[in-house]
Amino acid sequence: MSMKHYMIRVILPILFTALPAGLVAADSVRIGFVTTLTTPAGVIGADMKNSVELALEHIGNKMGGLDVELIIEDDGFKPDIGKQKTDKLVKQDDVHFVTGFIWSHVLLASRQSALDSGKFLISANAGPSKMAGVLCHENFFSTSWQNDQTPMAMGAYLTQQGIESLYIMVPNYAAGKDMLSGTESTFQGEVVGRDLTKWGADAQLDFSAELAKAKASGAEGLFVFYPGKAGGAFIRQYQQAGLQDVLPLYSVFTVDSINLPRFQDAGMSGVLGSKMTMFWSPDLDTPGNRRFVSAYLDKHGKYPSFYGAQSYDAIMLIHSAVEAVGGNLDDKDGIRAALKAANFESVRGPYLYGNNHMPIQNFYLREVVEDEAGRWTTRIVDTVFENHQDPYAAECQM
Amino acid sequence: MTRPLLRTNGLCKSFGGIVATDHVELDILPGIIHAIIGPNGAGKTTLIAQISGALKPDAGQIEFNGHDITSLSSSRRAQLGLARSFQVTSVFMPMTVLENVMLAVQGADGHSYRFWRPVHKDSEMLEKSMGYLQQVGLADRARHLAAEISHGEQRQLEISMALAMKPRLLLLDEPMAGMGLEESSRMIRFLAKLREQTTILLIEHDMDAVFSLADTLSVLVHGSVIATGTVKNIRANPEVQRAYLGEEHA
Amino acid sequence: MDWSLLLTQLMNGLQLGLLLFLLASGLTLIFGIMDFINLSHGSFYMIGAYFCGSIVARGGSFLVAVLVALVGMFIVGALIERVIARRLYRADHLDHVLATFGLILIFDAIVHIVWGPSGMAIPLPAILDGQVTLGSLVLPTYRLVIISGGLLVAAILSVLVTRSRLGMMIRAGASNRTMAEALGVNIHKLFLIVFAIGATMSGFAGMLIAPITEASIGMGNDIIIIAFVVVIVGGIGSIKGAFHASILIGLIDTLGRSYLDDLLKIFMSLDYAETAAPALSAMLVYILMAVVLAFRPQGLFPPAGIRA
Amino acid sequence: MTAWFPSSISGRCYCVLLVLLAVAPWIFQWTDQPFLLDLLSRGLILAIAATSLNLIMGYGGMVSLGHAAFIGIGAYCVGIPAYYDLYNGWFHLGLTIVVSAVFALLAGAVSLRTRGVYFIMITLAFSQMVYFAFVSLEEYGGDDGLVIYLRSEFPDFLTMQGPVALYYWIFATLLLTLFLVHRLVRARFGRVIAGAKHNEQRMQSLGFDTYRYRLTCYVISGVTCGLAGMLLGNFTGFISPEMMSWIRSGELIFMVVMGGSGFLFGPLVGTGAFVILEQYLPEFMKFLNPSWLEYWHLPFGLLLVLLVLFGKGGIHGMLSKLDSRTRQSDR
Repeated sequence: MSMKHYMIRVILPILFTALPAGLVAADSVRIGFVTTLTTPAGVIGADMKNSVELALEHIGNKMGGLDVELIIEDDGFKPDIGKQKTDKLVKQDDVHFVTGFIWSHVLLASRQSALDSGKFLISANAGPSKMAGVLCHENFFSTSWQNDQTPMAMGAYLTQQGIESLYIMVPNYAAGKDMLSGTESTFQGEVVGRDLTKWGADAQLDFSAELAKAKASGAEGLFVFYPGKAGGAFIRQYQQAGLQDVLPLYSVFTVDSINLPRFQDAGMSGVLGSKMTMFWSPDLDTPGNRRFVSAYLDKHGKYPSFYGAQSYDAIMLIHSAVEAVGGNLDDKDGIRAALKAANFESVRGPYLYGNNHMPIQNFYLREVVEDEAGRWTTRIVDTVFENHQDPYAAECQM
Repeated sequence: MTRPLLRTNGLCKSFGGIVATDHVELDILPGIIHAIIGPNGAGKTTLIAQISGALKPDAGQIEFNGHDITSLSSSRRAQLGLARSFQVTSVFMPMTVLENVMLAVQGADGHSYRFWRPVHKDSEMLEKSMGYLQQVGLADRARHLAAEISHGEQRQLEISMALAMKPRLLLLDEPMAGMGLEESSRMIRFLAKLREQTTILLIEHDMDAVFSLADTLSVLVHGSVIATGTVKNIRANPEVQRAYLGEEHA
Repeated sequence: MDWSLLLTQLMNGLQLGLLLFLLASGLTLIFGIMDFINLSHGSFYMIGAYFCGSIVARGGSFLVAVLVALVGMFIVGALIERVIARRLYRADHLDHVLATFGLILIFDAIVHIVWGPSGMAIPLPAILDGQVTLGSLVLPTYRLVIISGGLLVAAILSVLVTRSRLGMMIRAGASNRTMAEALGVNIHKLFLIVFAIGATMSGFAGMLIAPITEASIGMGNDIIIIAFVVVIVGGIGSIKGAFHASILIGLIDTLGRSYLDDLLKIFMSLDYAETAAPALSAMLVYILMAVVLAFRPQGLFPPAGIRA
Repeated sequence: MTAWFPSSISGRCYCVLLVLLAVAPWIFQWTDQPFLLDLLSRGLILAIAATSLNLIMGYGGMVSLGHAAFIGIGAYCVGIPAYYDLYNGWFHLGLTIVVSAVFALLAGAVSLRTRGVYFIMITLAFSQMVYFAFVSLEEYGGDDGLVIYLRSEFPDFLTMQGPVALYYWIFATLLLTLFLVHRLVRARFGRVIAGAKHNEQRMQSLGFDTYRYRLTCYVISGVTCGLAGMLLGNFTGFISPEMMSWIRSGELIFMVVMGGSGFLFGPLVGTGAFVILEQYLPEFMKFLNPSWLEYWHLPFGLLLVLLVLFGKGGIHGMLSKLDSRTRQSDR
């Protein structure tokens, strides 16, 4: 942003004498990206930001012949700030697409601001079930998944394997409960115990009590969902409690490319061989994914996470739509139809959008392994679901 | 015989192992100045605190005007007509002198659940408050912050606040503490006049003041009252001389 | 009832309690002696963890890392006292809250800049990473290390406070600052030492916990509120109170998490109990504090000389 | 002695400020800056909450680290009825007032047995309890929060629909709150509260049952803050427990202190400064260097520390220094 731009867009509005927003140049595609850059969750935002920037490099920062202007905003992990940033993107920067969003509550709070003003809203992670169901909208798309799908895949896999008893630990918040119910809906053995641990501002990171209970329960497997820094804390304690031999670990969204390098640095070998389900893996053999992962590895020296993969896809999806209308951003119907077609090289391979604009996609079983270069990563061992659609699609009146 | 305005009955209070008040029986008759004297640590302030309600006694009763007030809070007692001044000056420093007295007038008026009318537009209250300030000779200081006036003036303010409560019994805890000679004698003259308005229970170290003001004297030693009587009686009491005056003047 | 499980949970509660004590003891002294509310006390917890982690990452052994980091924490604490905290003692509590919240933001941002956003896992030497079997009880070795480390510091602190000259000054300062000054205690020096010791202990707690939970930005902000609860429940300025309250709250929190759902299932439906139990167990410590404050506002073990 | 048409510089500033706020929607419409109206709306809602906190904290010496709980309660009083398709605004308003008053009465009755730092901690405890209670209420979204599809419905002449109408609701509520506080602190009731802040024992000896007065004050403040929450629920169209975490209560304290605790316009000015910093400091960092965006907490924290060390009395205090004629009548 040049000094002049800065004057026009930042300082002058403060002085209440700004130029009308309509004067902002119309010859660029403006994309607003809302994520979390501060607070401990900033690590996720950083990975998403890296991936978005990579995507823009790959398309030469052009869409349909127009320059792309990316505006990144920090929601600070707070729903009302997320809404405020979205308002700013929509009303002041007059972006064409709003994307990003790690957290359900931030997306729910920002949803109306983006959609009411006729913008396209593309979630690169958050997927509250309401927005796949009753709150679905013609201009809302997702490049992620529904919370239930991944644990449902896990439950199905465990049933396939003949596991008869399972102990479940999840944090006590909406997503945690989704993971719990998702697993239980497809797992046909007995759930011998479940713990909902404290989450939020002073989340519980000491799981010794629960692990002791899990061990005492005599279950054949332990299913957990601990996103973010809780994941590291959990794995370490799982290992220290010496459970890897007696209570095999099955997880969702707990072990990822963000924390695996740290686990490796800390020698937490207990995580090697643990299994999880996911719609994607760095080793997934699709043209889009090969390009994304190898470029990311070259540039940042580590594997991208699924947050990054989804963010990369979000930009690529927008790219495909803008290309399809030849850069005519006023052709909303054309853009919408092109988005819905999802005609681009997704990192997950080709996929379809359901009526609710959630991807219909495969779910894989992945395992933590060491790659040829000695880096810990995940590798696909099996496909659990093929072209799986989320269970809320039926609730969507679209 | 006149009924006492205040009567304490077997009042006891101890802190840890230290007995501060030991079965104190006290009758304060209306219309007089009753002084309590005693060496340092005799338990005078503790006694005042129990009478005013700031401290709960361990045992015993306090009767005020024929009613048992032992279990009442200090604010209830104040509403019944028991006003006090503090040993350590405790006027409201960030407020003006006038505002200080106005608070006391408000207190005497009963409840203050009046949310709308600004007090500084309440001319009746302003007049009343100025009246009390005139009485103690602080009228010209009315608009000054309490923190700005001299220590002696603050003591006077303290008393005028107590008076604004229209008390039946005024508890004065060392009103002359920290005052200069001239200020003290002005205060003595003032208190002497007050006798016509209200009953006073006075705690004071300044013996000249006590002897010139008090109608009745009680001597407190180690938490118990060893003698009560007129100034003349007490001066002549050998036990008092031994226990108290001897110590003090040795 | 599974007795070995209960025993394990008791050990876990004890461990949490001891960690809380390491934080709360410094907090309560700083609070009691300087009358200073330090919200950023939890930042020392974070910095300690990162110091220790960095040294281990450069090939130091865990033990050496802890020792070096402890010295580092003392210096950081002393520095913060000299540069910022000292200027704030005379301000009111409101200003303390404001300024130390600002400090939290600053510390978090500095850690973000220096160590990046992704946190840091700290490997343990193999000897500490295993588990010990005591009869039917299997415990992670490192848990025992934390417990013994915490108890050791508690013991040292109690000897320091009750036996040494410094301890005498600390006690005098905690119960009556003016009197301590009158006794010829060099208040400035005392404040500096107390603050630095507090920072060191907070950092030590961070070093102990980091191999379990990883070092992460803002890790201290999660625990500082509970540490304040400990200080209040124990009585401001009281080391003994902080100790008892820490253990109490550690046990209540751990046992609440483990057994509250079973307890609730006795008199409500399963679904209801599973929803209510986590909420209630999260509230337990706050309920405890509210009850203590309502009935014993000066805390359970106020330091001698403070009368309510 | 009133602050409404003052002769002082700071007083005039505030008068101009209020006039500007009154015409702000026109200015923004004219300059085509709809986002600034959103920003201002949120700022004024927080200013109402901060003003309510100022009543107990600045005037009454009761520092609450749990005031955000009332914002949450007010917002859920819109959100939960809306969840059941009840959009009647009068019902929302009534419910907000009743629920905030009851919670303030219960929490206050216990909390006001303590003073000073103990009061800070016990108010924190109560707000944490409310926080965890709403986190566990899965029916109403739990941690994910609750979407409020439609705004509270009022008769046409009082409608909240549309950004400008909502803005004037907020502005009117703010004016009412400011006026209420202005009258309250100068009335007999307010004098008792002020007296109890400085010396509670003395007030008792003057016959005031200070506990009851403080409790009344706490309830008034709680209800006012609840109203701010009701407006926030309508403004955001969303409510989650995160909005009542202790950090949010802390932010309210900062707004009051930043502007000038115990001054009528302090919270308004402080909230303005806070919201502007929160929105434009990241922008500014991004402008300096695009990769510095994530470090904007650093200058923000520095500002807070410097404010405490050198900015006694907050922004109002600095304004007052300009103003040699300011007497302490604007207390």
